[in-house]
Formats: sequence, C-alpha cells, structure tokens
Amino acid sequence: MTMDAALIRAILRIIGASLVSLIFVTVAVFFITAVLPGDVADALLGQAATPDAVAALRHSLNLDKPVLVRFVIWVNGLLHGDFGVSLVSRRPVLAMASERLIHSLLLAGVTALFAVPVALVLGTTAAIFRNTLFDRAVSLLTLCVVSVPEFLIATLAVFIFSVQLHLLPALASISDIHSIGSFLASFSMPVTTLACVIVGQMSRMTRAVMIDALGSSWVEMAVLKGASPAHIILRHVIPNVIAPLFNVIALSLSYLLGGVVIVESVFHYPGIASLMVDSVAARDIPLVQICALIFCGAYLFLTTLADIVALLSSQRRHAA
Amino acid sequence: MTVASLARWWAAIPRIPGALILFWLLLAVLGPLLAPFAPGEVVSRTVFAPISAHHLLGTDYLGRDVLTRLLCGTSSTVLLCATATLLACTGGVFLGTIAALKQGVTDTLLSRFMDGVISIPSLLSALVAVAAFGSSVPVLVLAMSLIYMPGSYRTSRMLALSIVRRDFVLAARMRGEKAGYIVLREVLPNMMGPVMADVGLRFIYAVRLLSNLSFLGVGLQPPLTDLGSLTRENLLGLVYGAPAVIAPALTIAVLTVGLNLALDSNRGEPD
Amino acid sequence: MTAQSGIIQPPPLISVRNLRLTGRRGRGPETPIVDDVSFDVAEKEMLALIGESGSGKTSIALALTGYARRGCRIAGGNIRVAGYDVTNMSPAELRAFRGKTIAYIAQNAGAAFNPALPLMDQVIEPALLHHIMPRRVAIERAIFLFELMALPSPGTIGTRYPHELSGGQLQRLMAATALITGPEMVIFDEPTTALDVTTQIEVLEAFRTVRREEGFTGVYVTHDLAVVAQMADRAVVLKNGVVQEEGTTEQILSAPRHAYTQALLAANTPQIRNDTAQVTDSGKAVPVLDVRDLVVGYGGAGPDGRPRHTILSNVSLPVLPGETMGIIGESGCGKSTLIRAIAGIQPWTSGGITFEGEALAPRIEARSASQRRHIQLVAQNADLVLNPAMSVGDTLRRVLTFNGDAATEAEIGRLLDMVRLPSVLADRFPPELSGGQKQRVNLARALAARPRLVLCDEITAALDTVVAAAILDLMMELKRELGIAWLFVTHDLHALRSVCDRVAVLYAGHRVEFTPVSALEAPPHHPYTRRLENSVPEMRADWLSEVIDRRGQTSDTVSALSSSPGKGCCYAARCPVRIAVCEVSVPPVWRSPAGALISCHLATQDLS
Amino acid sequence: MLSRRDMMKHGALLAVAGGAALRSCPARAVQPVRGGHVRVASTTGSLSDTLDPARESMVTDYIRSAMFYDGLVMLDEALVPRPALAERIESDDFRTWTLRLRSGVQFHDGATLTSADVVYSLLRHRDPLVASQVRFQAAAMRSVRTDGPLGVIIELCEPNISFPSVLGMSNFAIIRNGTKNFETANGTGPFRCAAFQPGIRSLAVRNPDFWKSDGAWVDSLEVISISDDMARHNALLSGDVDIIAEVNPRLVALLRQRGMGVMESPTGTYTDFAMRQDIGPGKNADFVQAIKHLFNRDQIADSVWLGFCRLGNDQPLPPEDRYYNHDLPQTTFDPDRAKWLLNKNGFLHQDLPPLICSPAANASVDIAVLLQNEASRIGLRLDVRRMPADGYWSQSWMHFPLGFGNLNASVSADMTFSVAFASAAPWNESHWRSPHFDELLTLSRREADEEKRKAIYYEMQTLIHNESGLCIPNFITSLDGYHQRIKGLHPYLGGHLMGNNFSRFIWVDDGAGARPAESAPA
Repeated sequence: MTMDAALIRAILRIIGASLVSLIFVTVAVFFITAVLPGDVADALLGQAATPDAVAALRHSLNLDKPVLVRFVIWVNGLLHGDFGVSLVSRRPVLAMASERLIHSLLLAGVTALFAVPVALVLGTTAAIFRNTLFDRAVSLLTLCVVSVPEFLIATLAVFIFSVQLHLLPALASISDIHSIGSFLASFSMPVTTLACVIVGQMSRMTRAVMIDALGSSWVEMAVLKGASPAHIILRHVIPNVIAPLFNVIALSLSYLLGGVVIVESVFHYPGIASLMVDSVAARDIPLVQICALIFCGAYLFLTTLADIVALLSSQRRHAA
Repeated sequence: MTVASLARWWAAIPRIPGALILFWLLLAVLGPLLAPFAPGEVVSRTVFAPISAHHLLGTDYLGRDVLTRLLCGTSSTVLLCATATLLACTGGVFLGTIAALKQGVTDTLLSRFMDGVISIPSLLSALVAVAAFGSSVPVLVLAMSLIYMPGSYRTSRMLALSIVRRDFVLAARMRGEKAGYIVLREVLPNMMGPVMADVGLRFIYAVRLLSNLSFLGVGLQPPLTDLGSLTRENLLGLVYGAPAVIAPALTIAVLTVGLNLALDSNRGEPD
Repeated sequence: MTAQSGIIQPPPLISVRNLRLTGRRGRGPETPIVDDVSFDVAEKEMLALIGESGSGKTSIALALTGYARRGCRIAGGNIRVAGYDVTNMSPAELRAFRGKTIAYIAQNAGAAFNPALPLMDQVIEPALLHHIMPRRVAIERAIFLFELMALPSPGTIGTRYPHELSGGQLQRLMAATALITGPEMVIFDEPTTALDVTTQIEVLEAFRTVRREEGFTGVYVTHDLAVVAQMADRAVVLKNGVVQEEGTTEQILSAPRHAYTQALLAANTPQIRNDTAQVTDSGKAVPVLDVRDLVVGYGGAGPDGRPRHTILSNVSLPVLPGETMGIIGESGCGKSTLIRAIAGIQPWTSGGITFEGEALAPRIEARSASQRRHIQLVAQNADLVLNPAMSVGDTLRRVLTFNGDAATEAEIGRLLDMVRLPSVLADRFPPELSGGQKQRVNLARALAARPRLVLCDEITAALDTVVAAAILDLMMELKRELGIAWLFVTHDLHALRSVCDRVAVLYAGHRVEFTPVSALEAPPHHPYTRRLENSVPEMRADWLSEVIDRRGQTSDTVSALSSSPGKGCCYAARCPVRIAVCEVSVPPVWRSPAGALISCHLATQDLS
Repeated sequence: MLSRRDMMKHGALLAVAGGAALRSCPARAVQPVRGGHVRVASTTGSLSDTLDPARESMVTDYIRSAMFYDGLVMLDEALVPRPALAERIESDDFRTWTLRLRSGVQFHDGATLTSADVVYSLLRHRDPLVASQVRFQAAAMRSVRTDGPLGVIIELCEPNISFPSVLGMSNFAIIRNGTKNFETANGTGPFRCAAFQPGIRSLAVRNPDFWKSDGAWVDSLEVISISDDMARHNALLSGDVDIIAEVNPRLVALLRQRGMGVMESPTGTYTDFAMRQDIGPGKNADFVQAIKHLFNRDQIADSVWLGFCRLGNDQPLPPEDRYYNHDLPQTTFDPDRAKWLLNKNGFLHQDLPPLICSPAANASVDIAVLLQNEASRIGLRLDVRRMPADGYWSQSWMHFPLGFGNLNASVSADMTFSVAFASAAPWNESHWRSPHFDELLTLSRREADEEKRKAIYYEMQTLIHNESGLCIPNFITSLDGYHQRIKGLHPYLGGHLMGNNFSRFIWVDDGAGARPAESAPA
C-alpha cells in the first residue's frame, strides 16, 4: 500500500473535519453550561448561599467576569496546555479527569473485549441463517436486552448474583482488585450489563453489513469453489467488511465512555461519566469542559479512525 | 399525486406494523380513561401488594394502583417518545437527505454539527437541557428529538448517498427540480423501509432515555409518569417480586420489541 | 473440433433429467424457473445453453454444481455429473465436489473476484481447499495457465488486486481459477458478455487454447449465437425455462427448426434500419450541437496547461438537425464522458459546446430552462433511471407539468403509444416492468420534454438481443416521426450501423475517425476502426480462427490506457501497421475518398 | 439522589442531663474489642466531597469529619454537649465564654493543639472565600481570642445560653492553624486519613496517638457513597459493606428478614411544606390553614414512611424534645374544612402557583403528589413541579410561593428557632415575620431558669403552629442498616448513625455472625 500524497491529504482532511466538530462542541458546551441556572458558587454554598457570600465567592473564582472573557481566559489556558483547576476541589482538572478516564477505559476495554466478539458472532450467524428461526430469536433477544432499562438489568443481576447467590460482589470498586479472580468477579456484572446495551445495536448492524457482503458474487464464487461457510466468512468476507464493522464498533465504544452513568452509579464504579454528571451538578465548568473534550475527542477519534480504515480499505480495493 | 400513487402509499403502509401502531396509539389515548382509579390516589395501606382481584397488578411503592399508573405511564411514554422520535427522524431524514443531495459545504457543516451533538452522551445532554429549561413536556420532547436527530441523520445520509447517485435523481436535477421535490418525491420514497427500521430503533432509545432520566431524578412532572419512571420508582419492589416493577418493565419490552420486529419484517430485505 | 453427433458416443458425463427449478421473491409464492429440462453432455464435449434473460440458463448451470441461489431450489428431477448424483449430495459432499470435479466461470469477473485479496490467493484457492497440491505447485500451475492464456507478465500478475486489472484479464484469471484443480467439468456463464468485442476475441481464444490443452467437458451459457458458433459442439435453446430446441451447433445456426431459434437468429443478424440516410455534411447546415476541441480531464493542470490525466483530448463533433450521430469505442475510450459533458454533468477543461448556436454552460444548473429541456439524456440502465417508487404515469406527468405542458391522460397515452406501450402501463411501477419496457418508458420520459437532441448512452447494452433489436427499430421509427437529432453511444458496431447517419470512433479519448455510416463499408479506415469491425463475431465456426490468424503477431498485451497522451498517435502501441513516426508526432487528419475523416500517419493506400 | 443538607447537626443543651424520650441504649455488657476493617456506604457523594469542615454539607462529609476531626464539645445521644477538645466551657453572662483546652492533644501531623488553632478554626468561617456553611452561626461570635496556649475567650454579640451546643456542630471542628489545603485531613480525631478521593471513597486508619483511650475500636474504616437506594441495600445484603446510612423504609422488613440490623433513631429531621407569607396565596391565613388541613398525615406516614416517623404538628420540635409542647392541639386531616376555607376565599377556581419539590428534599415529590391528589378530590387544582436535585437549595428553595424543604435534626431548639423561624433567620422558609417571636427568642437565650425557658419555648411553638406558613406533617425516624458483626451502635437524637459519630463507638465482633469472605483494605 503506497501512502501517496492524495491519500495523506484525504486523511488530513478527515482529521481536520473532526477537529472542527471538537471545536464546535467545546464552544457549545462552554456557553450552554454558562447559561445553566446557578453557578459553582451557588452549588458550593447550597443552603448557605446568602447573596453576599455568593457574590464574594463568585468574585474570588472570577465568575463575576462576563462569559466571553471567561471563555477567552479558558481558551488561552488551553493553548498553553493548561486545562484549568476544578472550581470545587481546586485540583487540576486534567489529573482528576485522567484518573477517572483510566477507570472508564478499563471498563470499556473489558466490555469491548467481551461484547464485540459476541456481537460479531451473533450478527454474522444471524446473517448466514437470515430469516430463519435462529435469526428471529437473535433479533428478539437483542431487542429485549436493549429495550429493558439498564438499571433494572443491573439491579436484578446484583440481587440474584450478589444478594441471593453470594457469587459476585455487588460493587465494582477498583480499590478491591488485587487478583485476576477478583477482577473478573468485580467486572462481570457491570460488563454484562453494558454488553446488553451495546451488543444489540452492534449485532444488528453487523448482520446488515454481513448480509450485504454475503450477497456479493465473490461469495457465490467461493461457494462454487467448494469453500466451507467458516472459510468464506473468515477468509473472504471479513477482509471486505473491516471498514463498516470498524464503524459499528467505533460507535458502540464511544457509548461505553459517556453513556454509562447508570452502570457506574449502580456498581459504584468511579468512571468519567459520573464525574461529568457531578461536574454539571456542581457547575464546575473547567471540569465539565475537559469531560466534554474527552467524550467528544473519544467519539471523534474512534469515528475518524473508522473513516481512515474505510478510506485505506477502499483505497486498496477501488483506487487505481 | 395520482390515485395510483396514493394507492401505492397506502399499500406501502404495512399491515402488521400499522395495526400494532394503531393499537398502541389507541391504548395511549384511551388507556387513562379505562383506568380504575385516579393515578395519584393511594388505594391501599400495603405497598408493593401482589396481584389481587381488587388491584389487578397490585400496588406500587406508595400503595397506589399499579394498573392505573401503568395505563397512564404507557400513554405518556407512547405519545412522548413517538412525538420525539418522529420529530428527530423527520428532521434527521430531511437534513440527511439534503446533505447527501447538496454535498459540499452544506454536507460538511451539517455533518460536523451532527457529529458534535452525537459525541456528547445523550443522558448528559438531556440532563443539561432539563437543568437549563426545566423538565416540562416540550423541553423533554425537544431535547430528545435533538439528541436522536444526528443518529437518524447519519443513517439517512448514508442511505440517501446511494440513492442520489442513481440516475433518476440525476434526471430530476437535470430537469432543474428543486431540492425539496427531489428529497420528498425522488429520494425519500426509496428509502422508507430502512428508515422505518431506524425509526423503530430510535423509539427504543427514546424510551430508554426517558427511563434513564428518571433514574437521575429528572423526567416527567407528576402526576404524569412514564414506563421507565414506573420501573424506577418501584425498583425496590424487585426484591419482593412485586408486579409494580415487573409490569412496567414488561410493557416497555413488549412495546418496543413488538414494534421493532414488526417494522423489521417490513424492511423489504432481499432474500 | 470433435462434434460427432449421430455416431456412437461415450456415456454422457453430465446427464440432466426432468430438472425442475423453482424460486420465490420474498415471501411470495414459489414460481417455476426451469421446468422439465433434460439434456446430456458427453465427455470432452462443449454444450451451449442458449437463451435470453429469464430463460433459466444460468440457474441450470448453477444447478449442475448442486447450487441454487437464495430463494431458489432444485424442486425435482435428477442431475448426474461425472458419476455423482448431484441432487442427493450432502453439503460436505457438495463442497468436496465443487471446485474439484466441476468448476464455474462467472459472467462478471470484476465482481466475482474478492476485491480485498490478491489474485493469486484466489486463483489457487480451489487447489488448496481440496488439498490437491501444495501451495508452491499450485502457484506453478497457475503461472502455467496464465501463460497459456496469454496473460501479461504471468509471473507477477498474481500479486495484484482485482481492481488493477482489466475485465478481459480478470476473465482469463477466472478461467485459471476454474482450471487450477484440473476439473472434469467447467461451466462458462456468459464469460464474455460484459467485455468489449476486441477483448472478447482474446478471451475466447484463451478459452479455446486451454480447452485444447486441458481437455475438459464444458457447458457454455450465452445469449450470443456468434459466440456459440466459436465455442460449442452442441447447443440447447431455452426460453422461459423450457427447452425449445437441441442439436449440433451447426444445425442450430444454419437450420433452426424452432420458431424461437429462428427469431433469435434473426435478431443476431445485422440489418440496416437507417433507410433515411439523407445527411451529408455539406458544411453548410448549421449543426444543432457543436462540440469543439473538447478536453476533459482530472488531477489538476500539468505543466503544459493540460490536465494531468485526460479522458477526452480535443474531441470535435458537429451534430446536424435530424441526424443520428453514433459514437463508438471500447470501454474507457471516453464516449460516456463526452455524453455527460454534453448533458451538463461533466465539467470540461477547455474547448466548448454550442447548442443551436448558443454556448452551453458546463454545469447543468447554469443552463437555461430551454436548453435543459431540449437536450435529453437516455441513460444505459433503465433500472437506475426510473424511480422505482413512482408510477410510469407520474414519471411522465412530472416531466410534462415541469415543462409547462398539459399533463392530460391523453397526452400520457400518446407518449406511451409513441414508444409502443399500452396506456394501461401508466399505473404500473418500474419494478413491475420488463427490461425492454423500462427502456421504452425511459425513452418516453425523454421525449415528453419535446427535445431537439436526445443523448442515448448505450441504451441497448443491458438488453437481450431480441429486445435490443426492437428498441433500435423503435428508435428509427421515432427518428422518422419526430425529426430530432440523436447522439447514439454504443460499443456495438451492429447497432451503430443499423441506426446511424454518421459515426465518430473514439480511442483513448481521441476521435480517430469521423465518417458517414455509408463510408464504413468502403476503405480506407483507421486501423482501430478496422479492428473494431473485425472483432464483431460472426456466426461461422471458423471465424475466430481466421481473426486470430489474420491478427498474427500483434498480441494485445498492452493496455489501452498505457498509451502516453499528447505524444504521438494514441493508437500507436496497439497498431499493427505503425511506423516510426507514429510514436513521436500527432497524426494529421485527412479525408478519405468515401468521406471519412481519419487521423493517421498512413495514407489511403497503406490503410486499404 | 437524596443530597440532603445536614446543616444543623447537633444542638446542645447546656450541662443538663438528657431527659429525652430516647429508647434505652442497648446493654453494653460485652467489652468492645479492637481491630477489624469496616466498610460504610453513605448516600451522597460527589465531586463536591470535601475535607474542609467549614464547607461540609453532606452526610458523607459529616461522617468523615467525625472520624478525622474533633469539636470543642461533642453532643451525646440526647444532644447534651460533653467535653471534647475543650475541657471546660464557662460563662457568667452567657455572652463571654471562657474555654480551657485539653492539653497534650496532637494533630495527625504531630503538632500539638493550642488556642491559636481554635481561634483560626472559628474565625475562618467569617471569610466569604471559605464558603462556610455556618457563616450565619459564626457571625454571632463578636471576637475569638487566645488566653494563653490553652485558653480561648469567645465573646458573643448577644448572650446565648445554648452557645456550647453551637460549638458541637460538625462544621466548627478544629483544624490546624493556617490550614488551607484540604486534600487530606489534619485533625485530632480518632482516625487518620489514609486516602480521600472525592466522589469515590475515603479510607481511615486508627490514630494511635488519639487523646482518648476508648475513642476508637476498629483498625480501619472505608467510607463510600452509593446514591442508588437499591444498590446500597444490595451492597449490605451481599456483604460488600457492613453499614449503610438511610435504609429505605420499604426494605426494613427485607433487611431484618435476612438477619441485618436496622437501627431506628427518632430525630428532629423533617420534610416541610412552606407557603411564603410575603407573596402568593400564602399571604392569606385561611389558605395556609386549609393546606395544613389537606395534609393527610396518617396516609403520608403509612405510604411514604411506612410508619417510620412521628406525627408532626406544624412546629419544628419533635415529640422527643424536652421542650415539646404537648398542649398544642394537633392539626388534623380535614378536607371538608379545607374546602370550606378555600371556597370562602375563592381559591378553588383560581390558578395557583405550582408546588415546588425535588429529590433534594427528602420524599418531597411523593408528599407533593399525595397532597396534589387530596387537593384534586376537593376540586383544588395544584400543579407539582419537580426540580432537579442539583441547584435546588440555591436556585429553587425559598424562591417560590409554594415549595418543599427539609431540615435536619438541629443541635438545639434555640438553633432551630434562630436559623429557620426568627425574622432574620437565613432559612425562614415561609418568610414569616413575627416581632413577638423574635422577642421571645432573645428572652429565651438569657433565661437560665429551665422552667421559664420551657414556657417561652411553648409559646414560640404555638406561634409557629398558628401563624407561620410552614406545614410539618411528620418527623422522620432515621434508619440505618448494619451487619450483625458490627456492635456498639445505638440511636442518637442528633441524627442517623449516632449523629455521624458512629466511627468512634463501633467495634467488630466476628464471632457473632457469619460473613462472606471479605477483602482487606488496600
């Protein structure tokens, strides 16, 4: 594969487009959080928020400056690599967020390791046996687990496996993990709950992609060569559907970072999603911003990666 | 539109999904009228009561009649989520098709905007919207439609991209047709199957989002309630096996899964 | 070869008895595709299955491998191939049988090769799947087959990906794939239908060579009787899944007994439809469309101000009112690009186009409503041109109302009548129509705008011979009735001859010859035009051998695209009569005695 | 979600033995033993978790504070102030208070406690940048000055006989002089801070140098917060944690059935409904009276609290309080009278402002819905508007004509009256202005005679009951769940988990109950 100039330009264009989205989100989030009723001074003081106390605190935190000025200050800091400090805890937000991000990435990674193969296998087998009883059963099952609220799945799982059977811990606290066994035990329920949410979507999309590929004439050709279904899928189909599959996976993975507030909350798992909910509640804008940057960045990173994979794979197949 | 096209449109509305949608809509409108009690009324001193002749689905965490609450919850869930989904998908499909048709700057700007919206976790966007504008029905509907529009946009843009390349769209453009005509008459009718399947999926997401919002303590204002809130507020009943938590969860599953299976069956997948 | 009908034959290798195939669309009812078909194929024999689309010929061919496409099934009858009872084999037995005992060559090699894998892997795959030989030996055999079929650089071609090769090359690679295991049976499913005539010759020759060397039994599926004449010993004629006639090739082609076979034969025979050949370019008539020195390219401008990659180089084409102008050339020659430029959907680099004396803007959006209305494009694939969700009547009605005409039922009936369709079709939707009907509706849609110039882009290419002939007939009738100008793009010289007044021959973006159709019969001609003419298969069994002999030493291993643009003659690389100057300088354009404009360095006598 | 503000923890009654109607303490025949690791799940926890005593406002903060810091006094089970860091607190005029500090007390960093630390700890609440939760209470101290290394003199603006109770508030805990960084806690308390991750967990290990020999029994304590009710209970049932705060009344039966202990602490905590008297319908006394009659207190007790509450009578002192006015007639559920009152004033056909409620105010949404339903039966249309929990206290509470709030058990009757009912009170929810009440409050603070003060308090309760726009339907009985291996817990009037001081009293008896394998602290 030759990385010629046109290809590099195309990749740069994709990355550039993502940066546009990132900037858009950053600006939007800043101003949206700025118009939320109340600010961090109110949130810190709570019931003790008398006007003079609020005003004094606001002044000390630079909150009495106009929104635009605060935005400029924030952007300026950003350009110098300074993401700011939390208005609540006065700790650097970068450290706070990255600590949580690592936890989230761990959970997301383990979930992906489990859910992606399951979804791919389900989607592929459903595509091979499409419109059969098996296909319909998979469809029904995946829709069911997607539609039932995840707090119910999570709670039910905890009640059965932790409370009734005493098999697994009810909480997925990071601090308790000191062996592979306890790691698996702690993560099994959150991971299963999350997998329920994303497997449905992933397997449905995989099925569609696979049906598309299986209808192609090179698959028919492979059948007529005497190839087995497994050989056809692994050798012929997979290399062709890498790009759309990657796209499917990317969309689901981005959900695993930001969309897991409930799982984090039920299992008391210190991830970044709950940090962002907290920071919005506390109106801790620098923290909100960095969380938004991370979510948006992760999403754009994954989709951009998917776009580039698609570009490279189509480059190999169609360009001449 | 001629009689033939009208007949075609009518024929295109599939029988099974049509009947199912009609059933749920009727239930949504008539359900609250069938309720045996007032939705806020405490009818029993026992909370999480099991099924009985008096209370067909038992009582909830405050001792209210679950059947009554379920009928009301179904009503608002169906109406609210359907409205939000329709708004989201109408907007998403229209913009997606326009983007595919116009391409260039329009496409880039729209796509960047949609990517931005989609990259913020949906629950969070909803939370912020409620924090900023309060949790009234219009705010929830608008927030949900804005949250789910980008997904619909992406899907329909992809679908439309393959259609706008077809020669009949080219023919219409060469004739000098306006974008609106091309979208509505040339492109949309040819992607209705997959779009409907997508609508079904977004409907699930809307129901889920509403449920999850109730988990975070925002959502519909009492005495209105939705199926997710019913599940959530009675979650403690789970340990007693109370119908108060099982009934709304089952209703959600039957509603969303049934609708999706019906819409899927109509997808017109090549065999 | 050894067509020994009537003499004592060895037991048949293939025996099909009372075969019944059914299929269903979606959840619709099962309908028969093939009914009660029986035939035998003797060892080393090549049997042609002849039929038009929908005749079930491909389904039968696939059934020989025990395979039925999704939704279809083998509903009855019995198939025996090389001793195997194909209809009663388990999936595992079938897998061992396919690719080893029986091999299949698909119609469209471009689609049948996996785009993501290098070709060698795919060519030797059957050998590895069936554990017939180790990888190294398989590669050696593949290279041997490549050489046999005259593929360029046989040693390295296997490392390339499908998109890097031409259709003709892929088709030969497909044959190598089929033959790698040395199967007893090979099925050719319309292997040359998608190819240009010039390429078709090479592929057919390659097939003949390998058959001579490898000696397999074959079934050749095609609708082209001329190809049958070259390839098959015997033939079975099918229509709607029923056998019409069976016999030796010679008998079928020279003395068809069945009416359907006779009709097929008639449609395959060239005929001149253009009885109104009135146009002679006196130079005085004002052209309705005038293309002048059109250059189309991409990749930005190079140092000489011309685009880095040119598709069209200085093409000029005046079209007179009422004239039918033909454009011919093989795929990639730029003929569709030219049509698209005229239609306003392909920007150009330099040159210009005028329509009725006014310059046309490159972009359709910038053209006037009148210009848009009066130039109509009829595209190749009617499936894509008609909106499947809009009824025929609505499609026509929209054109009428858009142009401010009365959209009455009567007017729509008149338009349908004009293309010889019943007016009840107005309420139908495109998916319910046949291919020929769709193309007629497509024409009607163009005519509804009351155009002055209709651009026809390969409108018969996707149609069966009989249907295509009918469309050409219709075109000629319309031409007489309406007196409008037509621009007719095709790769089919027969079609061109039968309807056009004048012809432009395009090669690699250059107009190499521009001639009245009457002059086509009289030499001299550009070497490429001659080659095109010679490549049209004829219904004589010895035609292919003759052409190959005549062509002699000039093999066709150089791709048409590799000719360097701007320098010398575009055709120099493939030209059998090239001289030194052809490589370095652009050939002059001169007029032949018969009135053809030819761009070539050679003079009349050298080209005759 | 129930981010309750536990702003008024401990009221104290000066040097008077508790005669409160508390349940008798469990017999402590068994000698506590040292050792063990205990995990506690509290309700609220977020990014805003803090180790700064001035800022703490959440249950989990108070729990942590009680582990790491000491107050000058400590409130016992009947809210009586007992000596802690201050050995003696004395005053002649109830205006100038002289404190004598315990000697030899060491901070966790090894420094010795001096009067300068106390002065710093008390005076910093005045600084607005500290964002203290008790700035109002601190403002009552005119000056705080040292009197030798172990002496502190506090001069109040006004005499207050209940002042020692104020010093028992968790927010007035003593920190090292000059402390600005609260990433860890440097207190004198029985536990040292080994880890503190806001919103996640904190780990406390026993302080071997603690000034009191029987101050702490367990080796280490881990505190986490699980806001989801079900998850918190599941964590206890599965053995992941040993103690949980705030058991949901609906799960008491389950916990007990599974062998867990549930401690019931009758406290003064209440959820109230405030009708502002300066704007809206609350200006009309009949409207206020009618709404009070519309509260079906028995039904709320059954449906919302499942009986784990005491009847409220629209005044803030719980029945267990020494000064509870038993003579006050009970407001009854009387929809007919309510309807008559409302109709008389034309409220039945009037658009009324919405009832503001929030998950932030304990059970207020449920109570609002029940009230809405009762109202609709008599033809009164009330809209319920639920606000998000975040921002409720600063943005919604007290901002609307009709709204819910809640007040946690206070350190003393005086504190309750001064922060929530006096005309100048910061949390005067119904915006009730009564000069007479203010006079009585001033009077009560100087009244050394117990009986006389009781009479004044009776009158003040009557005033609130009759005049203010506040409806207090019930007092909530705090419920805490614990594993049987945890010993030493008993109810405090000051709130759940022994007024958050449980860490100082509990001990682990591993012979008592079987317990699934538990991990050691990290």
